[in-house]
Amino acid sequence: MKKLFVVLLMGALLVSAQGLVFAEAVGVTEPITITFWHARGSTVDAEWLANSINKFNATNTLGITVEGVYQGYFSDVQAKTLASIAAGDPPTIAEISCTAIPVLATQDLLVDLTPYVERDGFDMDNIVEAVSDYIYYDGQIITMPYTRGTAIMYYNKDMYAEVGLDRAPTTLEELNHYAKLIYENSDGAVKGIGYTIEANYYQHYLVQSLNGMGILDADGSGASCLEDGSLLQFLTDWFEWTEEGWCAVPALSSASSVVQENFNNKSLAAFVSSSNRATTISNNAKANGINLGMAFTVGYGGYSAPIGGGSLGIINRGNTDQEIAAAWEFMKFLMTDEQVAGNHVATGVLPATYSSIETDIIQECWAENEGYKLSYEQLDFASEIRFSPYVSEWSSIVKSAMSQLIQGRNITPEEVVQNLKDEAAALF
Amino acid sequence: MHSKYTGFKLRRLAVSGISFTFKLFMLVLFLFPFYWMIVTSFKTYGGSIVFPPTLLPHTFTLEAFEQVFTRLNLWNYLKNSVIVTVAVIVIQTLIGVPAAYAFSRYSFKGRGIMLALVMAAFMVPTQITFITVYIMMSKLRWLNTLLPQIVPFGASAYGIFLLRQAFMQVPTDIIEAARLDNAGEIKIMTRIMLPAAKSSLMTVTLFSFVGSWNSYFWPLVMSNAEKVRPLTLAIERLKDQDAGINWPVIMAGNMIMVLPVLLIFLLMSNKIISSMGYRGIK
Amino acid sequence: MAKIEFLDVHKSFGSAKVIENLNLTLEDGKFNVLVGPSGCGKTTLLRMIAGIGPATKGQILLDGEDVSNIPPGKRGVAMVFQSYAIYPMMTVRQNIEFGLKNNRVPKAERERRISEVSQVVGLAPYLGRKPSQLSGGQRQRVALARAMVKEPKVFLMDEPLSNLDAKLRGAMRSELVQLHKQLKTTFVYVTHDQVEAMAMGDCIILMDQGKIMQQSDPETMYRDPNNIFAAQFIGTPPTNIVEIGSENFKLGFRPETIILSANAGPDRAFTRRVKIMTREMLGAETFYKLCLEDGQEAMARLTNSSLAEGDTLYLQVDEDNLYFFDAKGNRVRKTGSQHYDAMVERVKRSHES
Amino acid sequence: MPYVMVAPAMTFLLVFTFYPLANLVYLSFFRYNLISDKVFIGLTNYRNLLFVKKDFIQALKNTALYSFAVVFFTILLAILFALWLEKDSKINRFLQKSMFTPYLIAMVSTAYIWSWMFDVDSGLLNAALAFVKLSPLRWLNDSSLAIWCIVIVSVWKSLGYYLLIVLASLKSIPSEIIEAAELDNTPWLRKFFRIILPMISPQIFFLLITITISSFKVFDSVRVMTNGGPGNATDVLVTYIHRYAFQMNMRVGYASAAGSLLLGILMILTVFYFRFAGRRVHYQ
Repeated sequence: MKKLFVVLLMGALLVSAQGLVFAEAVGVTEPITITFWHARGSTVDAEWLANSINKFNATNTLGITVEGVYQGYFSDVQAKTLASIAAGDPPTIAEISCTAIPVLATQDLLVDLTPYVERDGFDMDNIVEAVSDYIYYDGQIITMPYTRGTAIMYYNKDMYAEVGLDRAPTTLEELNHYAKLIYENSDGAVKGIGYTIEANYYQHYLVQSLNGMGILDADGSGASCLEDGSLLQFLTDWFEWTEEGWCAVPALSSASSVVQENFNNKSLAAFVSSSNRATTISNNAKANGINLGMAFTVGYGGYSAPIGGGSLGIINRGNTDQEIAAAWEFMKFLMTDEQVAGNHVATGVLPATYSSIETDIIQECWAENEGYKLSYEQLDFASEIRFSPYVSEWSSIVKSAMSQLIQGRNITPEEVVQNLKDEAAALF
Repeated sequence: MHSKYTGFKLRRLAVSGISFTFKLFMLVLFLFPFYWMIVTSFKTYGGSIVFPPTLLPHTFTLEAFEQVFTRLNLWNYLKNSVIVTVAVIVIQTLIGVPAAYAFSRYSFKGRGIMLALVMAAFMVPTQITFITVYIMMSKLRWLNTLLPQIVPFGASAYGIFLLRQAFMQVPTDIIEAARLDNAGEIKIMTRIMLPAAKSSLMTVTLFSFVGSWNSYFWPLVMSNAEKVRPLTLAIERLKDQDAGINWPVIMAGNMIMVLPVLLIFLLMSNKIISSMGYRGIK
Repeated sequence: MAKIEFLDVHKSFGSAKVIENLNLTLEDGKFNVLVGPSGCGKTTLLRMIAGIGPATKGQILLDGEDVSNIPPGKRGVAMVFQSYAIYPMMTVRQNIEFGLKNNRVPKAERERRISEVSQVVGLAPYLGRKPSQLSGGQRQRVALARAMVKEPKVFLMDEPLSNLDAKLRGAMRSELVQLHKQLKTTFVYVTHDQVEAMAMGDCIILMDQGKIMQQSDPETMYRDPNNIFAAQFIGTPPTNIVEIGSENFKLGFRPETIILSANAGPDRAFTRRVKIMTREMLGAETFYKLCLEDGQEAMARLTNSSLAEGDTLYLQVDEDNLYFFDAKGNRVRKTGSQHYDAMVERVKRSHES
Repeated sequence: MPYVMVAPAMTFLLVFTFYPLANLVYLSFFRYNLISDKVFIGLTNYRNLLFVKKDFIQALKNTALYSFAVVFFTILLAILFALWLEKDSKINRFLQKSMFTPYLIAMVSTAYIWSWMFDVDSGLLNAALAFVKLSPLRWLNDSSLAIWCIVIVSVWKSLGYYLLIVLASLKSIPSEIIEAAELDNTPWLRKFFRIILPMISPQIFFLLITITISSFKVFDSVRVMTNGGPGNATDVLVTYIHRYAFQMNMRVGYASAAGSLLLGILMILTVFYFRFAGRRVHYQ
């Protein structure tokens, strides 16, 4: 099925003829300014990125100046980028989420980096395999991993120890059992576990541990989780957990920060969040005197984890060869060991190259803080949502449906699944 | 008969007492949120999430304001808000006044249709037209400039309509007297019509001001770069996605945005209130 | 049927005192006319009776009962407003019926009264119309009918004819007088028009600056004014007031009592040489503006139209037609004043000197 | 001469209001995402909106509920407050000013302030509930309460302005009419329904139209306070159109169809008002 899909897409591209233009790698010949749109808004992220950009601007010998523009969440970057491409005035390079890459790639909006990779002898094999899925499309190299992350379980070690678990849970069943205990022991003051709603991320891996696929099929053009009962089971369970009280109902806006707030004021014992927030979360935990544990995320019957986050892509429309070449230089800079390792240590995003892992920066960090190492190790069994042009819209629909059930609480899981079936029929 | 009405005054007294208490309650209801914004902005983050909340900051701090200024290039947003607002007011006046004058004082072919168009435009929300205006702006490559926030508002249907009403109230005799005194059209407009329509003009200006300064939806859609975004979009930037919502910082940002409007209102409240009321009568 | 009494009534709007310490009795069943220049407080008095502009201090008695704390709708008064104040959204019938409904008058009774009243004022064919479809005179009748139908103890009217054209006004005037004769209730009628007041009132209350200047029947008001204000307010042209040398009193005489002749008759009380300044021929009568030798002016109203501008003649007035006023403007009458004869003497001599 | 004077205004209106409107309707028949080529698909977008997808109907229902509630409560309260504050006194003037203040403030600011007060964990309203020993509410997180929270904020923000308009219209009633009613011994309620309300009906009618139209345009408060959630419990037409036009792969054609439907609704409402409500309005 997947192959057929790719063939169809290729056909479409051939017909449109734009896919036939192969860019040649050029060199930057004169001073140039390029814009970089990103979603790195949190304090540590912004600080690290500002350092990166300043360093690149100061050290590159080609006269390239990068101007970083924070555009909000990943969804905002996606929307603004698409809109600006249509407007003919896009950024040169952007941090694009995994859900957005297929949307841009299938419309042939990303520069094929192959000529540059070949020209500069960039070692593609150095890229960590687990985060290389979204690099290739249709035989081209379209992105470089930048802020890839996986979901991690953050938990309050002391609280779990109090109810008799002196290690992290290894299955969902175990996690739930202890979460319940914590809740009951505190007379309902402390919730055992909390999730935010990230349909293509945390919830995806929970469904995946049931049906091996998650919320979207392997070929990216269907959602059999609706039919095989896995989504219904997960939704019923989740609703039940929140009903019983030990699983926190996510807040409507800024859910992720509310979850952390609750964790920090000790009314929540554990939550699942991106490894990309590891630094922020560790700092806050330390400040609040919390014995923070980081652990593999668990699904039904064992470990299960998603991969997500963002990659760097260069926009091919509305940019000159010079701008594209300059963006490639910047991209290459961000892929240097020092930058990759620094990015990982400073913020928690996954290290994307094997060589960066060998650096002292990372090795020292890992020796001190096993949580960062653990996020990398989790990649062994983590998986990404399928590369599909539907992923963006579908996950938005699923997210809204989950919100209706878990936050709105005025609908049954069966109704949610039925509604999703209708939506799926309209979408796929 | 007599005793029947002795309660008349007593009852009135009781009613006015209850009425007064309720008025105080309403004052709190409408002013307290502003107070809350101000107080929160002077609290520390820790002080802001204490439950139950305190009516005064435990420790009075300007930390939140410092954060606003370090995290945002506030002058950029402020500058954009000011430029857009001033430009919109000026252009709307320059375009609206002659149109309203022509509609009120001349009869010409197509006047009826044009007036109907103005009325229709008054009913059409920008929240519908934004998609296609966006496409237009993108084709003009204006999205990295302030123009999309200014130019589409060049003509205010509402302003034209209101000014026309005001101009029509000016007695024809005065205009004819001015013509006999050999005054040109421009002189009639600026020396007779505008002073006569001062109250309406003020209302229109105030609405333009409030509309542009407070506009959120339009710049959200029509800006692609930070350098063209107004204050209304700045507050969003004060939310840290990853850490908790720092309400003092958000309220501090909010205060900076609200303050100019509140100041203008405090200085001119009587005029503003009476010109608003005037609008209602028409 | 009601007698209306004002006892020590004060009224102020903010800091402006409009009426101070006013005492007044309006007799039962009379057509009372409150007349005076605008701002004299006549409408204020009317609104006090109605209860829609209560007195600041003092009592108002209706048939001896203090009504100060009785709401307007329960005083048994009806009012016709200058602007008519008919309800624009109601038909003529609804307008007339509204007050009756509020007072819970049974339906049959309402029907009877409405048809009766609409017959009287001639509105029967228009009962279904909206006020906007009526002429000014018809609206006025609606206002009247609305007041009449309530069968009030007191009828209050605030310049009800001022918005009508001259011809209609004349007709309505006599209709109102007739109406009063039929109803025999107390009417209180406010006007600034002295002609209207004279033509309609049984009892005229002349006011100025919140004070009652004179209260009397029209005849007395005209023939026997209490003060310069009354003498000058009533009558057209107003009473002439002249000063006599350096005397501390003033002399008044109505323009129609003037005798103009080439030779001064010997036995007239007041004689002056005058020159005709202007002449206004009005048909039956002619107004002459006269200039006395000492520069004072007087108006004469004569049937003789043969005199011409520039003529120099003798102005004479009989003693009976002279009014004497003291320095404050109050009338000095023959009875009750020992100075009267001396004043007449001084006037007679003033010409010879 | 008059043509020269109206030409700039008419040009602006044609270019930025009427051409975009026509274009909007045109685009609604296409599959188009700004980048791709336009593909004519007839009424498919409309079919998807109305019969296939459930979210548009939900957004429509939310908008209708919101608009109805805002129109009803704003007008009701504006009239009640106007009657109550009609007398010209210092405290009344001050109260009018205070109530008007929120109208001048950006909806974004207002929404942030109220979000903060609605905050479940450390918000003022839950603190107040706790103070009177009531259990806290989930406010914006509660799917049945959230839309009412947004209604409250909207009414709170604009009540003062509409109050001023109603006050002015009350003052334009000739005082004699009210006095005549008093002399007619009219009970309070009847005086209001038979005299005052008909007299101010043109202004109320005007408010009805403007508030309805502005309610259908609601966006800022929803975006800041709930972003349409929980689920799509507070999703309204404009957030819906915005989402499809600028997220969701920029489905401009689809969003245009939604916009065209919104336009249609506004037109029908306006005509309805003028036809039916207009008949009952008293014009002097």
